[in-house]
This record gives sequence, C-alpha cells and structure tokens, in this order.
Amino acid sequence: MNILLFGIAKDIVGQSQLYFSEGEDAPSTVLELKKKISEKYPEFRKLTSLAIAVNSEYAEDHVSLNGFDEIAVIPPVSGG
Amino acid sequence: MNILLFGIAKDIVGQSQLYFSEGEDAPSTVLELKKKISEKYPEFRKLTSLAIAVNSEYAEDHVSLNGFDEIAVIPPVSGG
Amino acid sequence: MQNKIIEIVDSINTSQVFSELSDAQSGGICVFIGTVREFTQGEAVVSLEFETYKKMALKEMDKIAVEATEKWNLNKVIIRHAVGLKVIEDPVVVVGASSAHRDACFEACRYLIDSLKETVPIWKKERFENKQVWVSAHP
Amino acid sequence: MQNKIIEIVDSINTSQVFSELSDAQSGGICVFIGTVREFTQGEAVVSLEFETYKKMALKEMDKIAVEATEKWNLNKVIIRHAVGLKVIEDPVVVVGASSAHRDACFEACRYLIDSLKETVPIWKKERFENKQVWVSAHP
Repeated sequence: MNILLFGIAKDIVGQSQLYFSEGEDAPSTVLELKKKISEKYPEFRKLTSLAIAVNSEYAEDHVSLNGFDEIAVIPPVSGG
Repeated sequence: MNILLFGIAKDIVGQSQLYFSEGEDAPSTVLELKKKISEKYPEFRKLTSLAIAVNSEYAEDHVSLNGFDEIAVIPPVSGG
Repeated sequence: MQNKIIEIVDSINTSQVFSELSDAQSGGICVFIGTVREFTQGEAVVSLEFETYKKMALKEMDKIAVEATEKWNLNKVIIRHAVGLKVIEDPVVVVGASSAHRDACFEACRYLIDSLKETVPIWKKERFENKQVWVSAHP
Repeated sequence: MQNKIIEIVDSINTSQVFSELSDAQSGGICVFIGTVREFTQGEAVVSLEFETYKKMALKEMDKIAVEATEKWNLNKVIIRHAVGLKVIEDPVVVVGASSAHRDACFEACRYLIDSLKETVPIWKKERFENKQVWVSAHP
C-alpha cells in the first residue's frame, strides 16, 4: 500500500511516498492510517489538521482502505 | 447666466445650454433655478430626481447663484 | 494617496488593469468590470451611449476613491469609466483596489462601483431596435 | 455548466482574464487575484513555493465552481491556480465570475476564493532570509 505525501507531510517523512506491506502492517481504515503515521512520525500530531484522501476525495475516518486505492496524506492546505 | 445641460435634460430643452439674462430673469438660488426650468419645461417634473451643480459640485437648494458660476442641470445619473 | 487612477476614457483596455493595481505590499486585488449586456428586461439592446459632465465626474470619482482609502487600508485604487458609443460585451467601467488582505479589496471594490452609480454625473442611453431610453431618468 | 475554466498552471497571464469571462449576457465581471506580497507579519518574504496534489485539486476546484453556479446565476466562472516558485508581485491565483447583475458576481467571486483556501489541496511554503515555513501547517 503506497501513500502519497505532500507539503509538510513529505518533509516530515523525508520522502514523497510511504509504503506499508500488505497484511498485518497495512492500515485497514482512514483512522488506522492516521494513527499509524502519527505514531511513527510524532510531528504529524503538531499539525493544525490531518486529512486523508482516498481516490482523490477527502475520506472520513471510517472509510476502509485497500491496496488498489490511491491514498494521500493531506496536511493543512494553504492555497491562494 | 448659462446653464449646462446633460443627458435627458439636454433632450428636454432641445439644446446643450440654457440662457437666463441677468437681472429679473435670472434665478438667484438653486431652488429658484429648479422651479424656473420645471415651469418652462414640465418634463423635468417627471424625472426621478433633479440636481443642480454649481462649480462642478452638487449644490443644495439654498445655495445662491451668480453669473460667474459654472452651473449645470444634473438629471438622474446612470453610469456603470 | 498618490496611488489612485481616476480616468474618463473613450475605450477601456482590460488587459492592463491588474498590472496597474499590482503592488509589492498587496496580497489581493479585486476588480469589477461593467460590460454592455445584450438584454435589459427581455429587450435586445443594440448599443449604449455614455455622456458625462467630465470636470464634475472626475471630481466625484476622486471623492469616492479618497473615501474608500479612508475606510479601508488600500494600496492602489482605480476608477475608470468609458464614454461614447458602446456595443454588446464592451467594457464600460473598471473599478478595483489592491490591499494586503482580501477583505479590504473586496469591500472597497463593491463600494467603488455602488458609489459611482449613485453620484458620478455620467448618463447612459440605451438604444433598442425601435426606441431609445435614458436609463433611470424616469421612475 | 460548460462555461467554466478550472486550471492549475505554471504561470498566470492576468491580461486574458476579462476576455475569458466576458459574455453577451453579462453586465458585470468580478475578479480576485491573489499575489505574493513582500511582508508577512513584518518579515520580508523572498519567495513562495506552491505544491499541489493536482488530480485532487482540480476535482475540488471543479466542485467549488459547480457549487457557485448552483448558488448564483452565473454565466462564466474561472478558477486558476499557479504552482512552482513565485516571487513578489507574481499572481498566484485568479478566481472570477460573470453575471447579468453585479450582486451575483461579487458574492460568487468571494465564495470562490474563500472555498479554495479551505479545501483545495495546494500548499504554500514561504521562504524568508533565514527560514522556510509551510503556511498554516502549525497552529
């Protein structure tokens, strides 16, 4: 399972994608993904907000994830 | 005393200026001017509003007029 | 405030407006352009003709610009009106402002056009197929 | 609504915006342009760098444009954002709308920029002399 990283998320992780091997390691919901990355990279806890996009749409915590989805970490946006 | 006419005021009078000879004929205040032109050209009474400018500033009814002033009839504006 | 542009012109070039309002201290520019539209209350407009009492109109436009800069923290302000014969889609008026934050330029821009329509001695005659009307002249 | 322009570009050409929004049924066009300003909270900005999740950003921009046309009676809508390195006075975003009367285009224009700043996945890094900061990342 590949997770796309943008903006400060990319800086925190130090690379533009994050990889979870299928099976035990991979998060099964948006909420689980948020928890996993916040545990591994505590800097995420300091952000104003943290959203996850599944197939390029904002996804709520209960949404399930699978390896075919395009998943992205969306740190606080600041366009304009 | 020359009075500049614009927009529909010009159409009502049929020319771009109105002339009052000094003395008895000439209005001495803005209010008198409004009365005089509305009597002579009753079409002015049908307008939404009627303002007078003295030296290119809106002038209230009590303002006095003299032959050296630049006086203009300002029918309802519709710029923009 | 020296950074204001107040003009009555024969024709408006919309491509230059943003560079005229651009400013290193501004994060936002808001511009309103009034254009000639094809229908007024269901009737097809052929053209508009704008007339002005230029000396007074420039004074009134200047007052509005000064009032706006007193009400809001603006870096640049523009009020430019066209006169003469205009056809469908022609720009007839441009108002705009630049400011550090967007609230000020949005509110000022709205104020500029609303005030212009109330006080500036400019008159518009609408020409239709079979008649012509001085706009707002009659109730 | 087919009359909408939704784009993410490398650089914005402000001179074409009004002709893109012009329309025979419109009497008003309102445009907001966001530009890079020199100071943020008293500190001199050297440059801004914009990054986006393009596929999702275009979807979100499209949603905002559709919402605006549902809320107001608009003829044309534009939302165009630039990405990459930007310096002082560079335009970074253009939003705008045209409508028969000015109320609709003013309100829609404000809605477009406010919504864009809330939901569109675009990120801005401010570079100062001695540091760089992802805007809004931290409380």
